[in-house]
Amino acid sequence: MSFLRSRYINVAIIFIAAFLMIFTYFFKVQALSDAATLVQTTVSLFAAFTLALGAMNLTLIAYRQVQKKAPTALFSVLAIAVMLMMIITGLIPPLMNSPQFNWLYNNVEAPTDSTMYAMMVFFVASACFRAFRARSKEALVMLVVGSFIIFTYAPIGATIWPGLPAIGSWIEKYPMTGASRGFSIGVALGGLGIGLRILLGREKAVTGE
Amino acid sequence: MWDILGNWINAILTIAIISFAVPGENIFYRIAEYIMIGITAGYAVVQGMRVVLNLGISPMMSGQAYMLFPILLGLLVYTRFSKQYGYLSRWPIALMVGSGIGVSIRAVPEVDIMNQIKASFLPLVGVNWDVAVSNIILLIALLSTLFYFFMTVEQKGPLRQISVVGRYSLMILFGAYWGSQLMTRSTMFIGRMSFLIKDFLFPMLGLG
Amino acid sequence: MVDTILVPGKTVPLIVFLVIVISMYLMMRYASKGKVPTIRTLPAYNAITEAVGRAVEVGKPVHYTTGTYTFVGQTAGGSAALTAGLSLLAYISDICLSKGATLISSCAYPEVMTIESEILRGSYLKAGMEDEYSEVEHLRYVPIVSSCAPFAAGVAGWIEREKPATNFLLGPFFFESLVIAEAGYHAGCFQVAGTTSAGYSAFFLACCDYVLIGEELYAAAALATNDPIQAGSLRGNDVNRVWIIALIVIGVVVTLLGMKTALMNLLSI
Amino acid sequence: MSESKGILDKIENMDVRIIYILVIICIAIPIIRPMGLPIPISESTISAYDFINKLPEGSVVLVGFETGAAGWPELGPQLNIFMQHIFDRNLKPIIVSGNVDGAQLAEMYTIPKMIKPGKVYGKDWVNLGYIAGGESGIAAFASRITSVTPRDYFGTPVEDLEMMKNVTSAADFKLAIVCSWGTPGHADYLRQYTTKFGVPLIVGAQTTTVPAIVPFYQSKQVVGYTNGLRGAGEYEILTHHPGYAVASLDAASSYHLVVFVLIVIGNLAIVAKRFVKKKEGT
Repeated sequence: MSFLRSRYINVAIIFIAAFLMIFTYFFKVQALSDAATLVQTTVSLFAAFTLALGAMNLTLIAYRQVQKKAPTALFSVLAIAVMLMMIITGLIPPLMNSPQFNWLYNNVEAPTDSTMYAMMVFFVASACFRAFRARSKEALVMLVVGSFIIFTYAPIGATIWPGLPAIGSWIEKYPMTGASRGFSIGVALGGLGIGLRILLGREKAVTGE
Repeated sequence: MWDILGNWINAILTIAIISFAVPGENIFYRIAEYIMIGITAGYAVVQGMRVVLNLGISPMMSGQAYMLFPILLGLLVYTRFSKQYGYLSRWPIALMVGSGIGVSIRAVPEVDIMNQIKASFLPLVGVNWDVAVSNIILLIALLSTLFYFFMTVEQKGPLRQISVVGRYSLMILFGAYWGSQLMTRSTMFIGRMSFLIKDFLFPMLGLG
Repeated sequence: MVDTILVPGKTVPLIVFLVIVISMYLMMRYASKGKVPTIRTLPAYNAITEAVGRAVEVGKPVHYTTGTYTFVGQTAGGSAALTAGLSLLAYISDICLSKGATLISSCAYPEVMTIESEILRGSYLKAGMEDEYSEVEHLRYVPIVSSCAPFAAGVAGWIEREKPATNFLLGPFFFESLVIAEAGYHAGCFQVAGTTSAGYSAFFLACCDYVLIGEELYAAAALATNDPIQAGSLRGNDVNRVWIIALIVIGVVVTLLGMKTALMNLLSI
Repeated sequence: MSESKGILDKIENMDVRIIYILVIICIAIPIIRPMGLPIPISESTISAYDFINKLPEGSVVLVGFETGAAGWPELGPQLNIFMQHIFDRNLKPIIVSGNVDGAQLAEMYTIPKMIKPGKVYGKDWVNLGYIAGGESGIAAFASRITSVTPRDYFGTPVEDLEMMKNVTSAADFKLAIVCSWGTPGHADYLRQYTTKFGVPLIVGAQTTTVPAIVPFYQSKQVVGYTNGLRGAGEYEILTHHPGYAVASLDAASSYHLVVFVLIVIGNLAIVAKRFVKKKEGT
C-alpha cells in the first residue's frame, strides 16, 4: 500500500482540481462545468469538516498539559469548558439559533472578539507616535502623506481646512493608486508563480515529502 | 435576569481585555484570552456541523445518495491524529488546495493585471493641465514601483535612481495605509466604548 | 470550434494567463538546468543571522510565526507568502541549531502546524539532534477559527510573558501583525518581518528593525532555500514585469496619439 | 542645557500607557457629549447611492455580510444603512456570508432594526447563511446557488422560497454589495461575480482596505464604495436616516486629532534635540 503514501497522489489531486477550475473559467463545456461545481461543493463540505480540527487540537493540548501538570493547564481546562458550553448550547434545537446559544454569542464571543480588535486603537496610536518621526527622508514622506490622509478620513479635517481632505484625496487618487497598482501587480505575479510551483509539485511544504 | 447578567459579563470581559494595554498583561486578561480561544473553537465546531448537515447529510437523505462519498472523504481529515493513517488526511486537503489555487489564479491575469494595465492608459494631452500632471505622477509612481521589485537584476546606475523613486512611491502608499488605520481602529474601539458607556454605565447610573 | 466553447470576453485573459504561466515555466526550467539567476542583495535577509546571534548572546529563545493563513480556501497571494514563510522557517531553524539558539514557532491552523512540525523535525535531524525536538516545546498552537483575535491575543500575551530576544514575522498577515509586532517592540525583541500585504508592511516598517516588503519576501525565500526553481520563478516575474511595463508605455503613447478606443477594443476580446 | 535635553528624552521615550489613557479619554468624551461636526460627502459614496437608487424595483441584490463580530462596529453601520436603503427601494436582498458568523449577525443586529412592516421572509428577502470553502465556495455559489447553500439560514430548502424561484446563479443578480474585513473580500467578489458574471459591485469598505479598493474604483471595476464608519455616516445623511454612524464620528475625529498632536510632539522633540545638540557642539 506504500503507493498510497506517495506525494504524487497529492500532486495529482491538486493538479486535476486546479485544472478543472481554470479550464471552466475560460471555456464552456457543460460536463466539466458540472464537475467543477461538484468539486466546489465537496470543498465546501471538507472545509466544514476542518472547522472542528481546532477544537480537537485544543483538547489534545489541554490533555497533555493536565497530564504534565503544566502551569497553564488550568487555563486550558477553562478554554475547553467554555468550548463545550458553546457546542452544547449550539446543538439545542433550533440548531445554532437557540436563545442560550445566542446569549453566549452575544455576551461572550462577540465582546471578546471585538474588544481584541479594538485594542489596535492603542497600538496604532503608540506606533504612530514612533513611526511618524522624520528620522529619514523616507519616514518624512510617510509622515506627510499619513497626516493628510488622517485628515481626509476624519470629518474634522474639513472643519479645520477644506484643503486638507482635498490634498489627501488627490494623493489617494494619483500617486497612491500608482504605487498600489505596481505593488499588487507584483504580488499577483508572485502568487501565480507559487501556484504554478504547487501544481507542478515543486513545493514540498504543500504537497508533502 | 439573564439580560442583566449578560450585560455584566460582556462589560467585564471587555474591561479585562482592555487591561492588557493599561496597566499591562495580568491574570484577568489571561482568563479572557483563554475564554476567547475556547468560545471561538466551540462556535466553529457547531457551524461546521450545520454545514455538514445542510450540504451533505440532508441531501443524502433526500435522494442524492452519492453525497455519502464526499462525506466519507471529508472524515479523512481527522486521520491526521493517527501516526499510521495520517497521510490520508492529505487527500481532502489536496483537493481544497487545488481548487483554492485554481479559482484564485484563474482570474488574476484579468483582475489584478490586465484591468489594472488598461486603467493606466491615461490621457496626457487634451485634458486640463492639472489632470495631465496628476496622470504623469500616477504613471511615475506605477512604473517606478514596478521597477523597484526587479529581483534578479542588480540595480546600479540609472536603474538604481528609478528604484529609489519606487521606494518613495511605496512610502506614499504606506503612509496612506497608516492614515487609514486610525479610522478603522478607532471605529472598533468606539463600538466597544459606546457599549460600555451607553448600554452599561448609563443605565446602571440611571442616566440617559 | 474554439469560438463556440470559449467564454466571450475571455480571450485576452486566456492569452495573458498562458503567456505568464509559460514564461514562468520556461524560466524555472532554465534555472533548473543550471542557469540560476542571481538575486539582488536584501539587507533584511542578511540581518537574519545577526538576529539569531542576538538571541544566543542573551540566552533567550527566538520566536517565529507565519501569521494567520492556511492553504485552504485562501487567495493565491496568501498561499504564496505562507509558502515563502515556511521556506524561511527551515532556513532560520538551521541557523538557530548551528548557533545554539532555541526556536519556538506559533501557528494558527492545525494543517500549518503539521507542516511546521515536519520542517522543524527535519532541521533537528539534519543537525543530528533529533532527540531534542519536541512538538510541545517548540511549537505553540494558538487556534484561530473565525477571526485572528484569539491568535493575536495568545501570541502577544506569550511574548509579554516570555520576552524572547528575537521575533520573526514572515508570511501573510492580518491585523494580528501590529499586535504582535508592538508586543515584540515593547518586550525589546530584535524583529525581522516580511509580508506581501501593503497595509501590513506599513505596520512592520514602524515596529521592526528589518522589513521585507512585498515580493522581497519571495526573493528571501528563494535565497534561503537555494532552490533554483524558486530563483527561476523570480526571474519569470521579472520577465513578465518587462512586458507589463512595455504595455503600459505603449498604451500611454497610443492614447497620446488618440487611438485609445481601438486598443481598448483589442484588449477586451 | 542638559535639563532641557532630559525632558526631550523623556518625551521621546514616553511611557506608552500615558498614550493609552489619553486615547480612552479622547474617545469617551465625544460619546458622552457629541459635538456634531459637519460631515462632507465623498464622491464614491454618492456613486454607490446613485447606483442603488437607480435600480428598478424588485431587482435581486446580493449582500455579503463578510464580517465577524469584531468587524461589526465598522461594517455593521454600513450594512445596516445599505439594507435600509434596499428595503426602502423595494429591492430584494439575498444575504450570504463566507464568515462563520456573518449570517447570524444579520439576523441578530440588522434585520430586526431595518426591516419595514409588510416585508415577508422568503418573498422580499432571504438569508442563505454561511458559505464554506472561501473563494471556491463563492465560485460555486455564483455558478449555481444551491450547490453550496441547498438550505437557507433557517433550514428551509432554497427551492421552497418564493423569491428564489427565478434566481439560480449570479447571472440573476443586478448588484452585489460586499462589506468585508478580510477574506472573502472585495477581491474574491470581483473575481467570482464581477469578472465572471458581470455583476456590478459596491464595496462597503473598512477604511484600512480603501487604499486597495481605490485602484479598482478608478478602473471602474467597482461602481462605488463607502469608506468605513465615515462612509456609513455619509450614507445615513444621503438617505435621511442619521443614526449610529453620524453620532459616533465625533469620537473618531477627536481620536485622529489626538494622534496627530502626538505625532507633532514626537517630531518636535526630535527637532528640538537636534537643535540642542547643534548648540552644544558650537
